[in-house]
Amino acid sequence: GKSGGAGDPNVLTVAATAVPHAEILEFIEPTLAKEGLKLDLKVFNDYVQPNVQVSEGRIDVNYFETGPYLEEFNKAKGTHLVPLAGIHIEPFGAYSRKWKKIGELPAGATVAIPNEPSNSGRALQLLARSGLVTLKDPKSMTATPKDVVGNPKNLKFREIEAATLPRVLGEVDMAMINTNYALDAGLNPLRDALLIEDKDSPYVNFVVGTEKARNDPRVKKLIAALRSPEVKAFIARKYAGAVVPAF
Amino acid sequence: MNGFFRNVDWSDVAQACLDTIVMLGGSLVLTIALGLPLGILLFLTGPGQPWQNRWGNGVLALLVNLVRSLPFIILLIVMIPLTIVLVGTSLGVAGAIPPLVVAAAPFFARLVETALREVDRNTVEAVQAMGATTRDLVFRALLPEALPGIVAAMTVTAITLISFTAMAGAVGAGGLGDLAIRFGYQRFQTDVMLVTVVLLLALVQLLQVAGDRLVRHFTRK
Amino acid sequence: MNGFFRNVDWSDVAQACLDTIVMLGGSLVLTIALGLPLGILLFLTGPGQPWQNRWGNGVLALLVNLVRSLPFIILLIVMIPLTIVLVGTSLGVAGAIPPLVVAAAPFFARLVETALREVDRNTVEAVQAMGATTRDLVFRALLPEALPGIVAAMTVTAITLISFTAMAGAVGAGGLGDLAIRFGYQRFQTDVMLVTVVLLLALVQLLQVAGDRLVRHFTRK
Amino acid sequence: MIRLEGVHKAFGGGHAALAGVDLEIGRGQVFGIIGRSGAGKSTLVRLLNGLERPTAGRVLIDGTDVAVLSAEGLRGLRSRVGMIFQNFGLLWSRTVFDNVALPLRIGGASRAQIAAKVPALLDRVGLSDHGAKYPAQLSGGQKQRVGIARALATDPEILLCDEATSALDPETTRSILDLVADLNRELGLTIVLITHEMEVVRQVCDRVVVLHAGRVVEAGEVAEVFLHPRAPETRALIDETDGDVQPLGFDGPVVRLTLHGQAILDPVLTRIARDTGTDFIILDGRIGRLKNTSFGRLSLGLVGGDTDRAIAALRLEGDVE
Amino acid sequence: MIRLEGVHKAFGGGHAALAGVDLEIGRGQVFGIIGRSGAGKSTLVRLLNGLERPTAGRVLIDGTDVAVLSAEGLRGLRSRVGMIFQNFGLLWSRTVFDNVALPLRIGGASRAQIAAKVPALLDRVGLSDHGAKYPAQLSGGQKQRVGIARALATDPEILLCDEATSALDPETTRSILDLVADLNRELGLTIVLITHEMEVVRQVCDRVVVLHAGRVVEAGEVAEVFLHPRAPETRALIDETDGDVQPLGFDGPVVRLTLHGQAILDPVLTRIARDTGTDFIILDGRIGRLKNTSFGRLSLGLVGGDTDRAIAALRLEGDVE
Ligand SMILES: Nc1ncnc2c1ncn2[C@@H]1O[C@H](COP(=O)(O)OP(=O)(O)OP(=O)(O)O)[C@@H](O)[C@H]1O
Ligand SMILES: Nc1ncnc2c1ncn2[C@@H]1O[C@H](COP(=O)(O)OP(=O)(O)OP(=O)(O)O)[C@@H](O)[C@H]1O
Ligand code: MET
Ligand SMILES: [Mg+2]
Ligand SMILES: [Mg+2]
Repeated sequence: GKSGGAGDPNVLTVAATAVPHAEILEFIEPTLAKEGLKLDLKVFNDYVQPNVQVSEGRIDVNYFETGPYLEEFNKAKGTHLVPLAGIHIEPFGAYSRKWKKIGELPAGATVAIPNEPSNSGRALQLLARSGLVTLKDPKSMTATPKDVVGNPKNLKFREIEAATLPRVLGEVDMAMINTNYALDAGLNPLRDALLIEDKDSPYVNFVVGTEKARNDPRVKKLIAALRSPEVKAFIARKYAGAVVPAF
Repeated sequence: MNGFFRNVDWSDVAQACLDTIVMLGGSLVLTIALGLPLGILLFLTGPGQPWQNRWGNGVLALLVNLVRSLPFIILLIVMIPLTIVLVGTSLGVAGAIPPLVVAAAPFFARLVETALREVDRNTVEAVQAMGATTRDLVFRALLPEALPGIVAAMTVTAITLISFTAMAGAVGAGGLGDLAIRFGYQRFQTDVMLVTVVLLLALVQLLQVAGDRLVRHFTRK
Repeated sequence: MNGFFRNVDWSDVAQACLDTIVMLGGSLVLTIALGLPLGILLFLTGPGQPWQNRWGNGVLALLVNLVRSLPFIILLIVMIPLTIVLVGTSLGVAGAIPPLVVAAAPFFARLVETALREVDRNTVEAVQAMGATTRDLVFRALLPEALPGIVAAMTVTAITLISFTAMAGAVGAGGLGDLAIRFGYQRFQTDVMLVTVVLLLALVQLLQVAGDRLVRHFTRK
Repeated sequence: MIRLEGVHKAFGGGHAALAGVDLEIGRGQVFGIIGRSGAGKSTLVRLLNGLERPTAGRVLIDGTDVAVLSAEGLRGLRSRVGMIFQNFGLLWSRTVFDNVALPLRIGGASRAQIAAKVPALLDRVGLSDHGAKYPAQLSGGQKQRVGIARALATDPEILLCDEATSALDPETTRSILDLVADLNRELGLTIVLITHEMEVVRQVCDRVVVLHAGRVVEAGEVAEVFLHPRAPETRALIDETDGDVQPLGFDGPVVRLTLHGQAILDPVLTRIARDTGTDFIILDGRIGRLKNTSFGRLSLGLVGGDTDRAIAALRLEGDVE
Repeated sequence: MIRLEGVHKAFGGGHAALAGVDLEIGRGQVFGIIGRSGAGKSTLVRLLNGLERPTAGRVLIDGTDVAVLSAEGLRGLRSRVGMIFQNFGLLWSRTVFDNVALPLRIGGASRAQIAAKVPALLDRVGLSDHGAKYPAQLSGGQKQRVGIARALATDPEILLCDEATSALDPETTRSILDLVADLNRELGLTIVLITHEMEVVRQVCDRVVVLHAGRVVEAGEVAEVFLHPRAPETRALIDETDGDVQPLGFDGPVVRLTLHGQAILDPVLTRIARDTGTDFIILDGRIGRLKNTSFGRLSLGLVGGDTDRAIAALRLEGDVE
């Protein structure tokens, strides 16, 4: 479809990032088709556009972002997007080639963290929770190394693009890596991670839309399909721990 | 889907090829349509040229430089409202074309300006001495004489556009470069990366060979 | 830190400026050092030229096209091992320079080739008739004669490099473009975006004006 | 028709290429400009169609100062002035045919007019076989002839020729000059002609001006200037001999005799020889035409007889030095 | 020294620029090449230093085929051959000084050698004041003189001149020819010279070849070719008259007389006039020098007396037509 917009009762436009969102959506596509709903999937490799498009009504809903990120976005852009349903968590971990345990990390070690706001905040949160640093605002989801107020080990931060992190792992003492990238790069989160988010992580990925979408029957169908046991099984099978269902 | 190319979804690759070609084709045509007049104007308003005009030239140059100084991703965003007005969407292949054109046209314009500056001054003078209007001068002398240089500039621009299309994935435009980034880079699927890179190389190679051949064909000197 | 520029951390901006300038300076010098010989070689091995060689030229062209067909981010990744060998790290400003050079050099080489093709055939012939070696021909005739075109090519390349540096943020190289993307774009801090874009524009404008002036200075025709 | 008043032209920095030139060229004249290399000839001619602007003084065409013309006015003037360039100034990207057609196209001629006119012009300059070639495929003289055909294409009122025949062989030169002379006669074309070939000036020019270091050192009717050159620069230019006054192997008295007009039809030498008993040896010289009069300039060696009377008799017929 | 054997040269597609040329040029000769525009003169000369390769036949310099030379060998040959180009071929980006210094630098001359040699060369071609200018700031003739100075810079053994003086005034031409003739005499420089100025051929050439449509139609000693041209193409080229055999206002019998060598020092006309009672009117013609002999070519009008006896007497002195 061209601009997809809300209108056709039998088509739902959904913006998503490729992994795992688009893959999960593709998995449920045949199910929805049987119910008479056609998914028009728009794959993005960027975290801003999907929200802009949804808030401007050119796309019905998106499925790519975490709650904290959405909040930050709404605040900054003055949009009123709402989380409609939490689907999964992509736990975030700390990896190293040089050190076996977090305790071995020496003073002055270099820690690579992602360079986009959502993930850099998330990386610092994980470090804070394990006591390595303290943050100016312990609740901030978008902290940057500038917000680190306590740093007993005098860690040095390098901000690197998330997908590059596994590739430069050998050059730093520790890298904070999204699980999907870790898995794709051949790291095993369960075995290799020095730190990893637990099930209480606030970083659940939501289906997001405008207030109007809340009662849209098409969206309801989508959410129902996403929160099905089939999807749960699919996630477990396909992502082997890198993605954890949140329903 | 086993063996070495197990990650490669060939229908995705085919779609990406198509997307790249559509984006390249669409944006190249428009880049030329926009950049050529802009380059001519930059040249004509420059010092010692028929429409010499410090202010006009300065403003044009500033605009061109402004666009060229914006990182492509920022240009993409800044342009969204304009893109929607122009093509009805800021998404997908259609939505990628306006920012691609805006990014590439000033670049092409600079190359055109350089090519026009190389035209033999004696030739230009002789045509002016015929009582040519600036329009005649441009269309009957400058452009034909600079044609090999302009074709070379088109080749460089086309190939640069291909590398821009890789970034157009940000608005969901797809294409080979985006496939390479999403699977090859973000998903560590070396096979997909290899396939896309080979296809991109083939496309670049094709453009370059065709461009070189045209340059040679138009070189009469 | 109040008022309109409340998000702007000026020391970050200063650092980003410095990073951009260091990346640009370092990579431009190396791009020229690498691209100029490559461009000359592309020209010399071309049809009808002194070192005419279908195979050699074909292989060079393929290499150049290969590098040009890789999306920059992929080049950045693919080059990591080489970058580490060359500069000891693939991170930060130092780690960004090798991929920047590898991305820009083939591009510059193509522009150099185009500029060399514009050199007056009569002049080249006259120098050959003096018994010039190809070395003499290149250094005493082709390069001086093509200098205005080559300087124009340097200007275009420098500005293109600036837009590449924005993408070098992927390896933590920083710079103005990266600041614009991370704060202005990803964090919606319009003030940061504005400041960085103005600074980028100033840099581009400076390069363009200096380049144009040099071109005019070297144009003796 | 064309008037220069106190024209100066200096190029940035250097000393002046033209340093105060006054001259007047009448309608329908063939006006020659001669002078040493670097004298300012090309600069002067380029002022006439506004390719250069004088640093001081005025260039008037039909009473209008070229410098004050609007862009439109300048185009109007240029469309009435054809120019043949010393360096050709052809379009490398166009065929010979298209090069010649260019001024016609600029002038708005129709396809049919071009198809009728261009082949005729190419024929006149002997390039009928070369219409489809590109300038880079032509010999030097062929390029020059393309420039000539191009300059004539729009039937200009004024033709500026900057060494238009310097790359041409004598035969081709002659045919080009005939062509130009015909146009001058038939259509009243005004021609300003720079040349280094004195033969060309003799054959086609009405008036001639001698430039030296940016100044006019001599000007006048061709016959007058060539037969009685006053400025030393003129003499140096038009001198036919190799510079030796005393030629090979003769060491008697030598006189230089200049004859013109009807005088030349008198058997001057043989008559005086018979009358005075002096024999004449023609050591060097030239007898020919100056546009439409005859002239002769001879170095004569005098042998025996009453040489004083012989010289006196020669003086009655022409100029003796 | 230079030998062409059955040389053909065709440019892609068109008919041949050279269609079977054989010729030989001896060491120390001044060898003229004349012919109409497009005859193939430039092409021929460009074969001699390998700028063009023949499509058939051989070009031998000192017995070596230019076509089989290695790149190194070709450079060696070229460093011994200076060339003055019809289109100058100067470097626009270099000053006049640096243009002239270029072949010296290429030849590996030292700074001191260059500083000594270039100013002397610029002086010889009258460009001392222009050393710091760029070619675009020069007049046509000045550019040509830069090309001349450049070609002479490395003291070549062979000098190829493609219309080297066509953009020069007669005075400058003469000084350049003197320079070239001196080099030929003093250093045994072999010179191959294309020109459209027959005067130049007369003054400096030993031998001359006439090209027409890619073929040699006449070749020989200059005096021989100029005094007794056999090919109609040669006649057309060297014909001094304006083409009219019957000049203005005379309608009696006319003969053409050609004299050369010592004959010219005889007072032929006046003696025969006295003997036969016939008066001679010189209608047209030229008396002058052919390198180191004198020659004359006159159209004579015969008036009264015994014209038959007069003609018979003329026949004893020279050639009569
Ligand atoms: N590169 C080329 N391609 C095709 N034809 C050419 C080329 N160069 C020369 N010719 C043709 O070859 C013929 C001989 O050219 P050449 O330059 O040798 O003539 P020329 O005798 O030097 O004439 P001129 O006195 O006008 O300089 C001409 O008819 C010309 O058109
Ligand atoms: N663009 C320029 N910049 C500086 N000096 C120039 C320029 N053009 C011409 N000159 C100088 O002005 C003088 C006159 O040049 P011009 O071309 O009028 O000479 P010319 O009489 O046509 O000579 P030629 O017979 O050699 O063509 C020369 O000394 C020349 O060097
Ligand atoms: N898929 C991402 C994650 O869970 C979402 C980031 S929020 C834009 O890490
Ligand atoms: Mg001139
Ligand atoms: Mg020639």
